[in-house]
Amino acid sequence: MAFKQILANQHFVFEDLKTLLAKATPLRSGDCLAGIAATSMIERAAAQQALAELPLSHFLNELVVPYESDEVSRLIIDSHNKESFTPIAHLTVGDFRNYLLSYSVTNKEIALISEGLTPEMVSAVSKIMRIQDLILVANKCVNITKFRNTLGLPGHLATRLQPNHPFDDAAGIAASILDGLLYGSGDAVIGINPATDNYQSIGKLVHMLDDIISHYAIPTQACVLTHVTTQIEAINNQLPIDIVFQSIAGTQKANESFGVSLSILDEAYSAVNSLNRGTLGNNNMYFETGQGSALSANAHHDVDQQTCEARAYAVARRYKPLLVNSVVGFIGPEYLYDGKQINRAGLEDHFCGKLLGLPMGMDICYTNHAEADQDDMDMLLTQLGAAGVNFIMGIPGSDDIMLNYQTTSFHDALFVRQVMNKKPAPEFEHWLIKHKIFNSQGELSDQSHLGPFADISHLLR
Amino acid sequence: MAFKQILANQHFVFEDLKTLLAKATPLRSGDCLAGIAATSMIERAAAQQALAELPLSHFLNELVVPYESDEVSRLIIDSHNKESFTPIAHLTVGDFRNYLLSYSVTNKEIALISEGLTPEMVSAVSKIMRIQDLILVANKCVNITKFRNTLGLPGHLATRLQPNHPFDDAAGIAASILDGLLYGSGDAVIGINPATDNYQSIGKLVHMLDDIISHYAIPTQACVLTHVTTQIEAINNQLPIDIVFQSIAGTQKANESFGVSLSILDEAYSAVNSLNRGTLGNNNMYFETGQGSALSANAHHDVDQQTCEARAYAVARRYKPLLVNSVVGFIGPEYLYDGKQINRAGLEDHFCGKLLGLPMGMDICYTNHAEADQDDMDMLLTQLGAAGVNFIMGIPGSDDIMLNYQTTSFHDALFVRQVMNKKPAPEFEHWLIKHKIFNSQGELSDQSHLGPFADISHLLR
Amino acid sequence: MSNKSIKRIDKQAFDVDAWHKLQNFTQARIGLGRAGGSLPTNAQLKFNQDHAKARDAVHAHIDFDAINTALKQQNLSSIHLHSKAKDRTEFLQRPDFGRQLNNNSKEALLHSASSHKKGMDVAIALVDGLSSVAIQKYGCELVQQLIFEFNKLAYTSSSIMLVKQGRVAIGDEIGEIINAKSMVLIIGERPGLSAHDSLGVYYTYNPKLGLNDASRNCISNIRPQGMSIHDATEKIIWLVNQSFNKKLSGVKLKDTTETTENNRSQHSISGNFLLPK
Amino acid sequence: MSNKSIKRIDKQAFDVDAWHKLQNFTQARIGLGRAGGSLPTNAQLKFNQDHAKARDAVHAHIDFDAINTALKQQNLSSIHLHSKAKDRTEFLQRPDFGRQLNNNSKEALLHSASSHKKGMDVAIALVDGLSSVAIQKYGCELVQQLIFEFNKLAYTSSSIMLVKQGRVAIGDEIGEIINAKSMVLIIGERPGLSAHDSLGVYYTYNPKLGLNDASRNCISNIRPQGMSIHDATEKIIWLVNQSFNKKLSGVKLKDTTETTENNRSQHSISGNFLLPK
Ligand code: B12
Ligand code: B12
Repeated sequence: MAFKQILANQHFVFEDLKTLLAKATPLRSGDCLAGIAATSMIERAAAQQALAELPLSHFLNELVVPYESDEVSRLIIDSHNKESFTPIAHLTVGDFRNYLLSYSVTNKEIALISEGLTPEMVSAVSKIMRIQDLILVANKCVNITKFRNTLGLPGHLATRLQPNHPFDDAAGIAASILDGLLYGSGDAVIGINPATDNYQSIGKLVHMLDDIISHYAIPTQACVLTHVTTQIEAINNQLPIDIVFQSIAGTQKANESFGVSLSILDEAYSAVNSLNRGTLGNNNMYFETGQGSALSANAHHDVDQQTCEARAYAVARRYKPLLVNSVVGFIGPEYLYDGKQINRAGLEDHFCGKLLGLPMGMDICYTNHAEADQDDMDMLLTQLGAAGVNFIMGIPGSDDIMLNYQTTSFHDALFVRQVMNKKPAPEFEHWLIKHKIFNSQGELSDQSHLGPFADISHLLR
Repeated sequence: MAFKQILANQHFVFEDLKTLLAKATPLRSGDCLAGIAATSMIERAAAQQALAELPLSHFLNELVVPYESDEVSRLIIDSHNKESFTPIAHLTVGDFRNYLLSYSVTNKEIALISEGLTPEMVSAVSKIMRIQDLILVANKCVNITKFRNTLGLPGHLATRLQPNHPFDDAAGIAASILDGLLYGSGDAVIGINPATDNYQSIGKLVHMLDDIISHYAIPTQACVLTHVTTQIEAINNQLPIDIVFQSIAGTQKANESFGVSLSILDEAYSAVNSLNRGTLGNNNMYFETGQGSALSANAHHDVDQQTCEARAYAVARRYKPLLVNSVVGFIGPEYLYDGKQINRAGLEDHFCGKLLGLPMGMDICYTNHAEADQDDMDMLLTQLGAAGVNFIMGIPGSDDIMLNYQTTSFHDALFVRQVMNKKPAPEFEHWLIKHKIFNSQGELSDQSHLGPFADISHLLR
Repeated sequence: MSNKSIKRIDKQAFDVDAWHKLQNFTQARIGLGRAGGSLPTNAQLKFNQDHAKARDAVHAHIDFDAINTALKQQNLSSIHLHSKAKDRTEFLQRPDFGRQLNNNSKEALLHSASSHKKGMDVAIALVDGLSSVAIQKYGCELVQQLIFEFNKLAYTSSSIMLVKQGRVAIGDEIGEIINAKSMVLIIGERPGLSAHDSLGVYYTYNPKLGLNDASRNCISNIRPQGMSIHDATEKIIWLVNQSFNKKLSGVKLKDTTETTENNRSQHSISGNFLLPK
Repeated sequence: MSNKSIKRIDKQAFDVDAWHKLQNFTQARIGLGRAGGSLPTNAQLKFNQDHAKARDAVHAHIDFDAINTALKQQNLSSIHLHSKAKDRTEFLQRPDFGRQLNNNSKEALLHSASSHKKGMDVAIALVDGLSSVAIQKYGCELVQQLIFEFNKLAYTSSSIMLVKQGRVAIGDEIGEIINAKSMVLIIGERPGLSAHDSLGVYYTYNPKLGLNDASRNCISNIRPQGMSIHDATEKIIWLVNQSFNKKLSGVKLKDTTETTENNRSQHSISGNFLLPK
């Protein structure tokens, strides 16, 4: 369907829904690269107006990627909950924004409609929202998940401890884990990106994390972020895998370029469910996403990168994951040019994921080829803190020496916790306080900080 | 004195303190325009290293603008409190940053050293701070002031209601005031920028504000932001002036281009003190500042614009003002090019002012010739909320139809209050609740919102 | 999960302000309503649209030839001048260039000045500044009314200086070169979200290089929804008269004229309606 | 106010971590200490300096002539190729251009291919990617070791393709044109804050236009502080052998080789020292 809009004496025609969505998107390099972005501010404003006037029900009739040729589209339509949609079926995108902002709409109301929302609806409404709206509404959403601890409670902020090492050296990884734990990091997960995909060395890492968590009785979970098929194999071989990770994208073709499909993910899900290693709950999948991956694989079908991203969340929610995060500035400037675009994208991703019911965290990050720096990260960090993000990354000194990018450090997490009065996951916080890593105010203790590692203190001199 | 630094096999020499400060400043267009900015990231990093190693005491020996030729320099040196400085006299700029960030340093410790700090020291330490540091430390500072209400209490956020009109039409101004009050705005001050400097019409505005505040018994104060000499004249003619306003800058020459000097400000201060119209306290001056004004008047003496700005705060603190704010993005892109530069500058200004003991607010704003938009303002707003800013502006729909720029709206203030749980000045909040404008949760009431204006409701149909 | 309990949501979930009719009394964005405490969608979209337009206005080009022609029809001569800023991008980044004439313009002006050595009482300049639109729309009319009054009062005046990519302080250089006793510089104010066609007038007695803003007076917001051209003309004439008397302009020259009630509304409400009459 | 009560502040107001010696076991920025909960000044400044350097590394230019000369000394021929991205700026903004040969290169390659119609077992490419420095430093050595092994195993190999402004997928086009059975593409990984000289190898069996990353294998972090060139060579050879057996590469080809304890530390601590042995 074509959409028409007149603005500032100019006539605009947007030939179909995906064009309208793309033109309504705030400026970003990836959509320019794809040749689908608005070419002037006026055109963008016209598209936003037309989008705001579109009824939400339209999104059920016009798909951005055909049902026939894309399993993600099929998933979106087939899993759409009509009953949840009913209360908002008559609203336009613009009305929906007003609705979400209303005082009377709280987490309860949002949870009731969440399954009635498609990724495209959520993406659409985010495009007519300012950053403050993205913060305010996301902050209403409370999406709690559990494995060995409780994540996503209001007033809490968790971190993924990411102790990567360029050749997966056990001592090097152990050193980073110790550093992280002593800085109060690791409640979301201790998650290693292995440098190699060698099955043996993956297995060693799986065991190593399991040993550490059990030995120190840390109320958290482990993950080794190799390809999902390798993790399936590991589970089949009885390796102690807590949660299964995979990078996912918003179109079938993009997922294929990652070597995955819904059936592979289904297989992984049932494999990990069979292990049943969670003590408090059984959310046991972990997904990473990020704007640009579909376009990068030439698998975007002329859909804007943010809508592709929201579609990835439809994939994620099928598996009731423990953790989902966008790795927002990870790929590079060709998709998100600078700090401003990274900031906006990060808040959009967080908002869309939360609205779709996901336990959203964020990898607040940038690469050295992007126009961004630590100040940009501090901005996004502060805003996501205000928006109630479930978890962020924790890396020694912000520097991932294997993936070659900068994300949030252990210190960064302490900053948000201090300024915004946020606590770690309660079970983990209890562990930190018990081991005198944190004092009761959530500050690092003054004393020698060796906490549970006092036994090995002779090694550290 | 010249400063040397080696970095990445390059030798850098910074010929004097003002050069070192300029080169250490995060990138901004104004310093590039002045030809004093670092020309590479490496040079900037080298300057920051050298600056961090500089003892604070050096700043008392080398001035950026000569004592002999500049009354602001004289003010800085002559009012320096040696006793307050003693405890930190042996620290370098880098140590000082660590000190400020320490858990043990709270508002109490900062207040004790504040008078020992010069603007240049404060500017220097801000240059080696990330945004999160600027937020964290500013948030420690509590600078409370009083006139008819209490401003700057932790957990509170006030607004200046700014009902400007392009020809100072009383009905137009009244309409904006009504709108603002019914949105809970106006506790910092109801402050009009008059379109004209005609003495008669200034007088009318002064009376109009006084009448409204008395008639509705609003616990707030009024200000008409004409030139200070006009306000002195008005006070001499017994006009009911609450607080006196003036734009100020950081060098004598820049202030001269504004038609002011310390002696004129002294005169204004003693004039307004004589009126003694405050009920809770007697802070009765209001200053606005902003990076770039000295350079714009070619009065910057090759000092970077942020250091010039901090020097303006030395002028301000002489008068124990009720309100001080930088109008951060007001002048244009030649001084702060885009949202990123505006964000950083806003947080620097707020930090420097707070550290120097001032009741800092912020005019979070941009012009239409700058590369910025509402998203940038939302970012700064959220960060300043986290940093504990004393007050922000409140304007109908963010659009100042007389000054031609965009600042925060009444709605924006409600956003921060809602998401960060901030309250208006207590006396004003009490008034809002009494008139059922706010309910007890600080939300706007559901009913018809005419509150105290019910009497004139027939006019509004 | 059963959603039986969920009701259809009221489309007007957001509140309209009871006083939105007051919008008639000001261009300010009052009575916008709210969704929770936030701006409702309509107002937000309108804002974005106006921002897009205002951004365009900054970059609009001025057609000084058309102005020249219009002035000629009133027997007014004009001189085309250009600042050192070569285009809009440079103008925005280099205000210092906008304050100086480029070499060609300077020479042309020196040349023309040497033929009128005595100078004149008032120089008049139309400068694009940040809003070409404002100068294009109202520049000629203001000049015309001014010249009419100057003639009545027997002030001699200059050719109209048409300055491209100029800032306020460029009037100092121009005034000094042509030996003007005073300078009435009419400039496009920066475009606002609602008003992108506003004129400002900066008046300087005895203009010369090196002055600062403390020695000027300003009349601003000249446009249909702000100060009328008629009122602006009156104020300028007052300034010229006063400054010639006191031999100065700027902070020390205060506008103390009586104001008439500036009531333009055709509505029942006027003045400070918040108080009982 | 009397400040008598204020004591001089301890210069070491910030804490040093008791475990900072563990820095010997990883390049990761551990044991940085803290001021309150924040990064101490030294660590922060160091970070800024490293960021400045990493930004420079992205823009460093590659000297393929030097590489060419070095290869010649080992009797290895090479071909200079260039992607469609004309310079660094375009390379960064247009990854699609980085994935395609420009017309000249394509023609040159077609020409050279037509003279070796049979193709070869393995094509080898050195591609600047995001780190010229990495290719410049270690590219030749890796190629040399590979060729040595290929010769031993009697795999035929191509001239070395030296590709400027290239991305991983450009190997598909090259491989298809020269009719290679497999492609070993050695590329500069994006520069990190600590490691700006890291090589990645992307291996594709039966390279041809239109493949995606699921059909490649990757070996990454090849640099002195990461995987050694020796280990990388072994892995590549394993991949080539396996892929020629299974007639595929990518997700379905899993590296199942036994690993030897990769212990390089000369220190008392090794392995997972957090647990009792
Ligand atoms: C950027 C990146 C990505 C991006 C790629 C998108 C893009 N446009 O750049 C995204 C986020 C999509 C990604 C995804 C994955 N990646 Co990756 N990625 C990287 C990273 C950080 C940088 C690569 C680089 O600099 N390339 C050089 C530039 C110049 O080339 P380019 O043409 O611009 O980039 C291409 C390649 O990077 C390729 N690519 C990226 N990752 C992978 C992984 C594999 C197995 C393959 C074959 C190709 C590939 O995709 C890009 C577009 O074609 C490296 C780490 C490192 N230090 O190098 C890891 C790395 C290569 N990725 C890795 C992995 C495991 C994955 C995933 C399989 C994770 C998962 N479980 O899903 C997925 C899926 C990969 C796939 N088959 O497509 C591993 C590979 C380990 C190994 N030895 O096999 C690495 C080494 C990181 C790690 N140790 O975890 N990745
Ligand atoms: C930008 C601005 C400023 C900036 C100027 C710096 C800069 N580089 O631009 C700053 C913040 C420093 C400023 C300060 C003040 N300003 Co002012 N400013 C403006 C504004 C918003 C836009 C001007 C514009 O578009 N100029 C056009 C561009 C193209 O010219 P420009 O060469 O780039 O800019 C020059 C002029 O704007 C000039 N200027 C700016 N303000 C003033 C005020 C006076 C009285 C004079 C003579 C000159 C002047 O300074 C600039 C550099 O030379 C106008 C409002 C409007 N709608 O126009 C108010 C306005 C002109 N300012 C006003 C006032 C009152 C002041 C102050 C006196 C406030 C105070 N109490 O201290 C001070 C000091 C002015 C002085 N003598 O220097 C009034 C003037 C009222 C009147 N009729 O006299 C206006 C109309 C706003 C208002 N109603 O409050 N201002």
